[in-house]
Amino acid sequence: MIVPFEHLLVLASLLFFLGLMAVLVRRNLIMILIGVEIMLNAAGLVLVGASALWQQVDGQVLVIFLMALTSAEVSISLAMVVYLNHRKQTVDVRAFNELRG
Amino acid sequence: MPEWLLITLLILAKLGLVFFVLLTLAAYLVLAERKILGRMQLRPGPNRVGPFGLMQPLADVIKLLTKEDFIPDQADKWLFMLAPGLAAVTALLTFAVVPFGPPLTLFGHEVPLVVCDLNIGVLFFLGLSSLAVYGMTLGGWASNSKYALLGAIRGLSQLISYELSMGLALVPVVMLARSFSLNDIVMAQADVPFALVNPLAFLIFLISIVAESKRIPFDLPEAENELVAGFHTEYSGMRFGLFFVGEYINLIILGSMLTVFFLGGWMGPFLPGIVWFSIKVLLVCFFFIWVRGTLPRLRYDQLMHFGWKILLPLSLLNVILTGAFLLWRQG
Amino acid sequence: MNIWRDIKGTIQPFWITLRNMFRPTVTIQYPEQRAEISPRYRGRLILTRDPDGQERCVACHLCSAACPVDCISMQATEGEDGRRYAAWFRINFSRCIFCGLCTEACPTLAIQVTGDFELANRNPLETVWEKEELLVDHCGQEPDYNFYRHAGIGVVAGRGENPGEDKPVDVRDLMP
Amino acid sequence: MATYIFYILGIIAVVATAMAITRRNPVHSIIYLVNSFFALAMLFYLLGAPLVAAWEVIIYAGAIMVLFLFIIMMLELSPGERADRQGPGPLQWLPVLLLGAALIGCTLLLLKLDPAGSQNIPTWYASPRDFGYVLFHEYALAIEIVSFQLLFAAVGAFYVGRAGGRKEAGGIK
Repeated sequence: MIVPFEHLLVLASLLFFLGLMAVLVRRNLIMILIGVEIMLNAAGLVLVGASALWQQVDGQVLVIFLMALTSAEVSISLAMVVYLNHRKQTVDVRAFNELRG
Repeated sequence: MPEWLLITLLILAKLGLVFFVLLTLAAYLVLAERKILGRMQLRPGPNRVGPFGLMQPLADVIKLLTKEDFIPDQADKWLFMLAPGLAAVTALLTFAVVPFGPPLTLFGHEVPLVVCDLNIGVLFFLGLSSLAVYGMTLGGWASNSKYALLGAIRGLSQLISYELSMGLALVPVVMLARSFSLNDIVMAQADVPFALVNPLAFLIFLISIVAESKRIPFDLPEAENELVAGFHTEYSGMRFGLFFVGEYINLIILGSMLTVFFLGGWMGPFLPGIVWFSIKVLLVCFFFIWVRGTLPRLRYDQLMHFGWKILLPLSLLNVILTGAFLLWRQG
Repeated sequence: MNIWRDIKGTIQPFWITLRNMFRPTVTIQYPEQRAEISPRYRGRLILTRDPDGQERCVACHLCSAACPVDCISMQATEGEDGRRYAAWFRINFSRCIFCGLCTEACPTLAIQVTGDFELANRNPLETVWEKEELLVDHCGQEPDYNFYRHAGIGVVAGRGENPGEDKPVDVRDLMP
Repeated sequence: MATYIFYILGIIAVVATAMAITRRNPVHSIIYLVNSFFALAMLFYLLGAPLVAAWEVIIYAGAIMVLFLFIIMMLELSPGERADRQGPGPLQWLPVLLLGAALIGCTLLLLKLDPAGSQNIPTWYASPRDFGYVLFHEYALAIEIVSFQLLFAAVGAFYVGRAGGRKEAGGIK
């Protein structure tokens, strides 16, 4: 026995909301992406905890898929950040407030 | 004596032994490198301090310790101070999973000659070698100097590029040994070392670890004639010394990894296991120095081209071939 | 095949470096062993003397003009007997490149090179050598040459008394 | 023992993440975040997932965060000149903090309703062999899909990088 599952869920939700706050409040594109990473990690924590709770490996398998998807997402989005920085010489989201690039 | 105390003491003893041997070996590897490089260039190398220059490492350490610890004005102070330690610690930690001998019997206990036999030892090694990037990168960035930054960016992209082929070269090894534990991998090579079973993986891993150790011909991060000293341009005194020691410890670690994964670890006839292991590691270290004395530095685009367009596809192909071979052998 | 050439070019140097490792070193252990320098070696500069023990230098500034790095400086003055000499003479050996152009420029063969090359010093100011340190008590490489015996100036001997020199012409003699 | 380690690691993770999202300098926040990922990796190990723990370190700390660091360094946000110099002030933080508190409160209420929440997590360990068996037998199709997605991502990243690089000579490789 380690801890009640509740406590793990509380920890994961704390991390998730910290990531959400980073996405909402920060204006730096890179920091927003970091917030997304934090949220994904919190989801992974829940999956691993559930996998331990029911003693099934499936949760861990999902975390591996999560990581693969995250690395794909990050490579694309960071390439986009570089592209946007080339256009406007800034990574502040307020500079990208129009649909025409 | 209670059981747990004995085990703790044994682990501490092994830790101390590994730490002491690694640091001494790193110091003398510097001397050996200068000596061997000197002989290759028809000069004797350092021979002033002590007989045959054997006290040279001590003199170097005293010099580094007494030098001024200089921090640039606009530098990011904390990261600047943190980075060399990070570089040295990540290098030292990796040795925790390296088995350097067959299990010994002490006080009626079977003591495995490895600090910690993790069942995911290969992944531990890969994880720490991917963390080794941080010491270099943060040091280069925090210096706030253009040469250091350029060296750090170069080193970063070089290390993450060659880590891929290094990891993929280890996949056939894991497939052949059917385990992530380094001890099991050594045990699986009792008959034939994997270097003979899978020479392509051996070659790829060898080239990748030369690139990982940031040494000639892949020493782009600290290319002296382009970038002054690369990422550690602004470092002096013992902080520079930590980078330096970390680099040589890293060399020993990579050498012992090559030994464990491909050269049969401590397996060998007649001599005790530790002796075989040391001989193999020192031979690999000599090979590193030999490479440094022989090959010129690559250009940066050649480095990236080689890593991504030759080494990576080759290692992927090797994984597929090994898998097919194993399936065919099973029938 | 290009790739075979590349592989051969990568492997072959290993053999060469390994072979070199077992050849004898060419290093000279300097303070204990001395390098045998060539007799025509151009090392530290000296100011030599005449066979009769007088200074050769006439402070003509030709050496200082010839010097590519401007490391020679001097102040000319003249003695009672009409003999020119340098009041002070200074060579900055931390700038000197040991090219030997000053010795070629010297009309009196006063400034000459020696085989000495041990000029290293902890204090940079001590690499500036004054006349007293530069001046030696011998004639250097030209033991017989005495400038004033060929110059036609009555310093060493009266005018016209040097070997191979005609008596001075009395211009009034030729008056019709 | 494991219980205490869980709480310590949890506190480390939350504090490090909180520090990470409040730093002005992106490099500092990345360092804190790597710290938080280490704590998470150890939590994974504690929960019987050694492989996931190793991959957390290798992929998140070793690759993704390094990629972030690389981009920050390539965009020349050196210690002297920072990207958002002023950073969000307390006025920007306040509504977000209130929102976060409300969301956490809702989560806690929901957890109270769920009977599964009060179950204890047993000490359990998934060996790499079991893990690999399930991964390559039951999720073989998913692996194919994910590998295709990685391929698309590689092509996409290459395309975006090339289009961005065309403006300047040389560009990003």
